[in-house]
Amino acid sequence: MRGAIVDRPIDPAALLAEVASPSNGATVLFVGTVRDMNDGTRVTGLDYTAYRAMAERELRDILAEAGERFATSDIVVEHRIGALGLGDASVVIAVAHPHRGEAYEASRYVIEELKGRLPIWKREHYADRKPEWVAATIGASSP
Amino acid sequence: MRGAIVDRPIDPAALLAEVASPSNGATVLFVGTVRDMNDGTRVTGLDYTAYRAMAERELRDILAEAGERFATSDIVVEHRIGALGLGDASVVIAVAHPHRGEAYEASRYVIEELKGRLPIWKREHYADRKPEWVAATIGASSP
Amino acid sequence: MTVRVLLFASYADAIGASELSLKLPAGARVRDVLSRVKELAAGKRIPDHPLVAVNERYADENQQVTASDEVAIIPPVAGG
Amino acid sequence: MTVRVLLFASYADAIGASELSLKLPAGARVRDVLSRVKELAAGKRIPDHPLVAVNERYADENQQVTASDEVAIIPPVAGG
Repeated sequence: MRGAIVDRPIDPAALLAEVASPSNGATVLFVGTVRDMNDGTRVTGLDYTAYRAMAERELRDILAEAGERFATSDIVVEHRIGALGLGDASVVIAVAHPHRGEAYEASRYVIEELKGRLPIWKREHYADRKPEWVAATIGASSP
Repeated sequence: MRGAIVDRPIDPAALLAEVASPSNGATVLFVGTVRDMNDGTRVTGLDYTAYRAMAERELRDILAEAGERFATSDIVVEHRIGALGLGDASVVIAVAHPHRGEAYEASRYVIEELKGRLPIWKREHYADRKPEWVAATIGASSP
Repeated sequence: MTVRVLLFASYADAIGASELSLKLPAGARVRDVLSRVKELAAGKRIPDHPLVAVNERYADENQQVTASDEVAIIPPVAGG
Repeated sequence: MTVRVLLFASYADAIGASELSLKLPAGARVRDVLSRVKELAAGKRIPDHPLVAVNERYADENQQVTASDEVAIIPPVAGG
């Protein structure tokens, strides 16, 4: 298990390789990317900022919880901070497990907890007005 | 949307790139791989064989169903046939969507339907006895 | 009429062939195809009610077949 | 005692600082830290009951703070 806050592009294929093992039959990879729209407004880019030490500690807690709940240690997460452009990956979660049900559920657990708990904030840049900090959007309207 | 039965290695990164779009905020990639154990027996490899024309037709149906049900056309699936070694990817499903809930659900829909409907069979090779065709194992014990 | 029948995986191994050409009366149905297959040597190794596809679509035993149809007898699937 | 307080994102913009050193009486609690922050110019732009972390863990307003603690006032999170 490994969780990191990074300030460089995330390589999904590297995370896939990191959880690979012949004892696993299923790998689920989640990639969160910067969308060109949020609530009907055109977005041109994002800045992510973090309380980095706490975010890394909280992420380790989430991984330990997921590992215990779904019985796997093959979970790797990277969350990127800094300036991101449209389509850039902000978060990648790789989970491998002997069985697919648990792989999907562990992946979902990690993304939901991460969105609710990591002290990370984003400021959206727009085509037609000044940048704004985005309030939490946990739920249906969030990617 | 694209679904194919292939007889060469699958490149998960290529499928990720194929569904990428700045209007999508979430991508879920499922990778099914050959496990070293099945029901407590050590497996050394697999041969997959298919009723190929029907499998491709059935796969197209499943993609159309998932696309309509979850409102996305960004779904790509490849299922490999032929001789596979431990850890090789037998099936890769990439789904991208504006929102993560639908991306996970569409991915899950495609893998469950594919396992239940595609006319594909596998013969397992073992360390200590002759190869055997594997009966359907839909459910908890299947990857 | 002559109908083309495809066999796969364990069923092909059991029958010793991956394709059969069966002579059947006009108006025959899927169940008639299955009866003829089960009359073959080793036909007993095919279950009484296997999955069947006609022209690449799952079909029930009541479906009529014609000379141009491709009938496939489908072992329990195990893809993924 | 002097307590170190971290501010982030919209709260740092509102207060115009990302870090404060606040003098507080011994035995002060998280709620006392928040009261002092809200007395600052622009402190009204911080909500009455924001999320708070003490030493990198979410904490409630009743938690005591000591001179070596790092208190962070956490805007609504928006990672992922």
